[in-house]
Amino acid sequence: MDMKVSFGGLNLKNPVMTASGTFGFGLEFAPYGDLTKLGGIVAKGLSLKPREGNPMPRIAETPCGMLNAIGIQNPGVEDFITKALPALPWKDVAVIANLYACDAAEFGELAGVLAGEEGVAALEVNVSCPNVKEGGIAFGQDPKQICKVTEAVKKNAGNKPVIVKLSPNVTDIVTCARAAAEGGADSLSLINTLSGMAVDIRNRQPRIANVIAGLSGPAIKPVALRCVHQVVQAVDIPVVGIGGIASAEDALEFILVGAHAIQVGTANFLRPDFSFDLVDELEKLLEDIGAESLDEFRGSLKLPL
Amino acid sequence: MDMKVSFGGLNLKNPVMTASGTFGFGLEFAPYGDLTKLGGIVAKGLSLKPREGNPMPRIAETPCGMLNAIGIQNPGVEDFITKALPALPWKDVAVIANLYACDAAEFGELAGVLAGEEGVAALEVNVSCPNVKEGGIAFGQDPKQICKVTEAVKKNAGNKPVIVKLSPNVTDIVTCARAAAEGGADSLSLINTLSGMAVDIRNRQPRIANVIAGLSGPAIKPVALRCVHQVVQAVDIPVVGIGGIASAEDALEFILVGAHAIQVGTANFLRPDFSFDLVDELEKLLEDIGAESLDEFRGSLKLPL
Amino acid sequence: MSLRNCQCIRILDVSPVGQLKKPDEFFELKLEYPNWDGWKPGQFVMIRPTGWELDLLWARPFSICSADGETLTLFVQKVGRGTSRITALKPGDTVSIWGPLGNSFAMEPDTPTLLLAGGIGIAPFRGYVEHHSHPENLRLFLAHRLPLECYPFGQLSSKVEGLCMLDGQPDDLQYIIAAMKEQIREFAEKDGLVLACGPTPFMRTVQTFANEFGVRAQVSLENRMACGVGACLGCVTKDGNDHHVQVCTKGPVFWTDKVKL
Amino acid sequence: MSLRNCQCIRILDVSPVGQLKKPDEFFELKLEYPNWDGWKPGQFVMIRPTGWELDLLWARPFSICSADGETLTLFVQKVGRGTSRITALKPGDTVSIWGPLGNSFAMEPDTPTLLLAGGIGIAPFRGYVEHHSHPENLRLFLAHRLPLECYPFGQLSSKVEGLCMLDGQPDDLQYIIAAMKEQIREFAEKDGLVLACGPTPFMRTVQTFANEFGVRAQVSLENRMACGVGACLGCVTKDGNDHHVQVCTKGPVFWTDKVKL
Ligand SMILES: Cc1cc2nc3c(=O)[nH]c(=O)nc-3n(C[C@H](O)[C@H](O)[C@H](O)COP(=O)(O)OP(=O)(O)OC[C@H]3O[C@@H](n4cnc5c(N)ncnc54)[C@H](O)[C@@H]3O)c2cc1C
Ligand SMILES: Cc1cc2nc3c(=O)[nH]c(=O)nc-3n(C[C@H](O)[C@H](O)[C@H](O)COP(=O)(O)OP(=O)(O)OC[C@H]3O[C@@H](n4cnc5c(N)ncnc54)[C@H](O)[C@@H]3O)c2cc1C
Ligand SMILES: Cc1cc2nc3c(=O)[nH]c(=O)nc-3n(C[C@H](O)[C@H](O)[C@H](O)COP(=O)(O)O)c2cc1C
Ligand SMILES: Cc1cc2nc3c(=O)[nH]c(=O)nc-3n(C[C@H](O)[C@H](O)[C@H](O)COP(=O)(O)O)c2cc1C
Ligand code: FES
Ligand code: FES
Repeated sequence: MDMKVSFGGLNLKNPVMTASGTFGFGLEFAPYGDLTKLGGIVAKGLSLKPREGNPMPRIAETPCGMLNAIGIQNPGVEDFITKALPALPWKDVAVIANLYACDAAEFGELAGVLAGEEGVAALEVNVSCPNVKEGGIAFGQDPKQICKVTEAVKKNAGNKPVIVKLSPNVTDIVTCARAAAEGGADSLSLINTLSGMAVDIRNRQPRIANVIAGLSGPAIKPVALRCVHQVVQAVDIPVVGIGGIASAEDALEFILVGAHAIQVGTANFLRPDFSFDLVDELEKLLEDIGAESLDEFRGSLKLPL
Repeated sequence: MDMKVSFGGLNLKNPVMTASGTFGFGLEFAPYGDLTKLGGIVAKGLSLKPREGNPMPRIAETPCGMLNAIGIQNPGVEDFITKALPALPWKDVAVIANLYACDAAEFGELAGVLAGEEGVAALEVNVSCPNVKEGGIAFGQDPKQICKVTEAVKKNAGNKPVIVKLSPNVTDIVTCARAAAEGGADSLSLINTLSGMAVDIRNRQPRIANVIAGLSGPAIKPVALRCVHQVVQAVDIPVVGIGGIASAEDALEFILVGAHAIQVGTANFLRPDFSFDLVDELEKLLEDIGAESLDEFRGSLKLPL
Repeated sequence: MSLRNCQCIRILDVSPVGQLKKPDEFFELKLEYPNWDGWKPGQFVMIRPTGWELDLLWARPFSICSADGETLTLFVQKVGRGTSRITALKPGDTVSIWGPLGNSFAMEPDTPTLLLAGGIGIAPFRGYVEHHSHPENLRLFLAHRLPLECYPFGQLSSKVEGLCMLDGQPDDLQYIIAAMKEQIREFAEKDGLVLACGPTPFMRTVQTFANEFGVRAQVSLENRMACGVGACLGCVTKDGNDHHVQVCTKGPVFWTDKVKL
Repeated sequence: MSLRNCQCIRILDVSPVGQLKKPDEFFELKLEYPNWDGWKPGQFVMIRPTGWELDLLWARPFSICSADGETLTLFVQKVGRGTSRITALKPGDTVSIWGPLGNSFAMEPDTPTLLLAGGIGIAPFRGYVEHHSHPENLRLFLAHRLPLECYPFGQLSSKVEGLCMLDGQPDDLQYIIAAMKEQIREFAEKDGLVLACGPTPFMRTVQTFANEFGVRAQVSLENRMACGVGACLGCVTKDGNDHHVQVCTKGPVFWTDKVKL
């Protein structure tokens, strides 16, 4: 079956992408599979300046999920451009940069730095980071800010497609999606992590130094599917589905509600070859359930009248 | 250890309550344990008039959780008062009515009907029901409405304590909690279910006829803990913790962040005697971890400076 | 009323049935007999293996197939994650079990009674036949997709008149329906009783013919269940007055004129 | 560089160690040897049993204890949910395994080398001793909480000079620390090498004394890990310049002057 997919200025050889922060810069997974087999690689979050991230502990396991508060530890965008990017097989797999900043101007500047990089297929804008204390939450949860940031990125992105990544920690995800569309986003990706917490009753401390952290993994899949469904129904630009995908069936669920592509996050920790295998499994399952084509299947959910 | 707890006008013999909609009217569980062993029983949601609820299918299993869209099927408040309530051992266990309505006036009326019932220990106000299409979502997610509803219930509740039950499907749960406090709530209970969805890739249909449903169970525990933590830190009235409790350790986590009591929901489906056993296990675990008393342990979470 | 407390009991044996053709779809589960003071054919149990971690939350409902004072026998078809794990249990493993739950099939020893089973729907009829004082008044009709040896049909057809039809080819279904219609008509004429258990479409067909011929008939429903005790309202069906009623407590057996399918 | 692909391999044997006193805390796991072209003592593997459902998402890291071309041996202490399930595996069960991961302990055959193990921290030293060409230059010091027979101490002390101290009573710890200090001082004086593996407080103590006596020393860290490949940044520690570095790829072994604990 033809698994190619084109949307929002991206042409992918299949709908399987890896989610930011869960696949490093991609190179970490090269010993476990052929990176060029993937539809796309979203690199870990990048900021203008290097960031040390949050104090430890940063991760905790939860029922069918995990919490993380990494705090966008990264070597800065320049380091990415000079070191990781040249080492990646970007001619044969879409490499997408994930942008993190704390105001619109900084986002614009980041986009400007990446706009000229041939190896970067698109920019994904993380307006949601729920991990970082310094204003992260409020700003990704405010439609006006989302629109402003999207505009700022779009203005400096040159011809790079812009994907805006939405947070589920909002009363109304559709309003946020509309705000990104209004700001000129070429596509949307959702969801980022849910805001959560874990504590240890024995030492009476939070299990994560940052106290509040981001919940990901299969536990959040129903929330993610609902968000994607609501946004697809309401907004015209294409959507990339993220959240708890841990099997080919999960991936197809997102495509069924209308996602053009999907991103695998936490499941990369189940096995480092998970995403590579998923590419094959997805095609096989589509055939098994009798779908005519990816296009025919996408968004074919039958809703009650 | 003394497990008694008093808060917001309620005196419970222990902090273990059962959550609305997961324990029927209580009587369904009488063959599996001594109802008077529990700290409290929150009866299934009641409306003024009988309701047939949503079409089938109404429930689906998800990773470490479940979705439900029952739609507050119930025989109406009068039927509860004449049939279930007299059959319950309300002299020996706090029976709490859970109120469902779609506007403030109707909530007030419901409260008025129950205010005179000796067997009712308190009223819990479900301002959040994310299952029901008819305006349910918007209204529980709007702090102004929450305040208005709380006032309306409080006005008619006589001397019955009023617990307002909050939805996690909001950008800022603290604002909602403040609104309820402002409206006169004696305590808060949280969380209700997360808004979620599931689909079947084979028949291409939603797994729940209502399409969007409420996610509950262990999967949501990190979100619930975070919400309780945020509300306890910001609001002065007592809080009842709900969400994914499936062990004594889970229950103590909520108490550690500051909850006065907890409610068991989905875990009642693990085994019908779950909540009864939890009462004993809770006391034992508190002793095992060296807590001096329930009061000493409650809210003793050590936060980083 | 029988005790319905929740117990933790041990698995005695899990063995595949009808190995030859399809080795791992049907299983007979033998468990320690829970401390019950009785049960009736048509009733069911909820089972959740101890040590299931939390990613399958719910117990699963199964008809009581047969039981003596020592052993409880269930008949389980592997269809998904839950039944896969249940049929992989080993002797000595334990399960939480609550039951017997629900109502039971009408039992009128002197009335000619037709038992209609669709596949795994045969499970409760094993107990029914064993409990019946006049098995000569019973006729069992089984529509089966897999080879007959996969079902406990032999055990029953030695005691009662047994008919079976294979639902193997696409065309088979229409013949099965026609034969079922004939059977139902026959029992209507002798003022008999019709009892049916199987997938919902099968139950609908039974209902249609029962109405057509005016025979007293009961169907057992297999709705998905979370609690099994009437509390969650996840398993409801519509009764004759279009009211939602719990299949787990008002059923699983319903008179065909008192249920909308 | 050795192959680090992810494989699905079979468990050969799981057996409790030191049954007598505490029958089920320490286990020796034997697995099929994965298709590796080599490994070094101090490296580790990530293991996730196939068929773990999703309620334990992460694999678990374990030091490579020993391996020949046929068998990989791990030494596992049961401390929580993951290790409970791993130690309950049966021969024939399969696990996903990726490795060998991380760096390894310095190996200087002619340098007097002190191996400091805190409890389960003895695991990597079994491979270290087996790989060492001059075991007469090695001394192993084990601080143990359980009876000695629970640890693979006997296997090692037959090859190298072995010391051990029981950490059983509240007072014991101060004597252990004093003895450790003495040992580290001795190896500092002969310009030796100190290698340590154990709980973080133990590593901190080693670091303090190594600094005090100016001896070259390495510690192996046991931070919680999700990916094991350097991607998630969940396992970081601070290096000498206060930068966060991944324990799984920059470690697990660190020179004591290049890490903040
Ligand atoms: C009162 C009652 C008695 C039953 N008696 C028996 C019995 O004796 N033997 C037996 O093998 N089974 C019996 N069942 C059905 C059995 O409970 C289901 O097959 C089982 O719950 C499936 O669980 P699973 O996790 O394997 O399947 P899932 O993974 O949950 O589902 C697999 C597939 O089966 C369908 N399915 C799952 N559960 C049900 C259900 N309850 N009803 C209809 N379709 C379902 C799903 O839609 C899906 O297509 C009975 C059900 C009820 C309500
Ligand atoms: C490089 C490396 C090598 C290791 N080698 C071995 C080995 O050879 N043998 C062995 O038995 N163990 C080893 N460990 C530790 C082992 O990975 C943990 O004990 C295991 O992951 C615990 O999992 P659990 O689910 O049983 O415990 P959990 O339920 O996750 O936790 C139980 C308790 O143990 C603590 N804990 C859990 N994981 C860790 C961890 N990674 N570090 C410190 N504390 C933890 C928790 O805080 C909790 O108190 C190693 C760890 C690392 C990082
Ligand atoms: C350890 C970790 C780090 C993450 N870092 C980032 C990040 O830097 N930028 C970002 O946009 N999302 C980040 N995320 C969110 C994921 O990209 C993804 O949106 C989320 O985990 C939900 O998908 P999942 O359930 O498949 O993991 C991170 C997630 C995890 C688990
Ligand atoms: C089947 C079901 C029905 C519910 N019905 C109600 C209800 O009528 N009123 C209400 O306030 N909450 C209702 N809830 C929400 C629960 O009371 C509880 O807030 C939620 O399930 C989270 O807790 P848990 O994770 O322990 O289940 C229902 C939940 C379930 C699973
Ligand atoms: S299964 Fe819960 S009401 Fe029937
Ligand atoms: S465990 Fe993921 S970076 Fe080390």
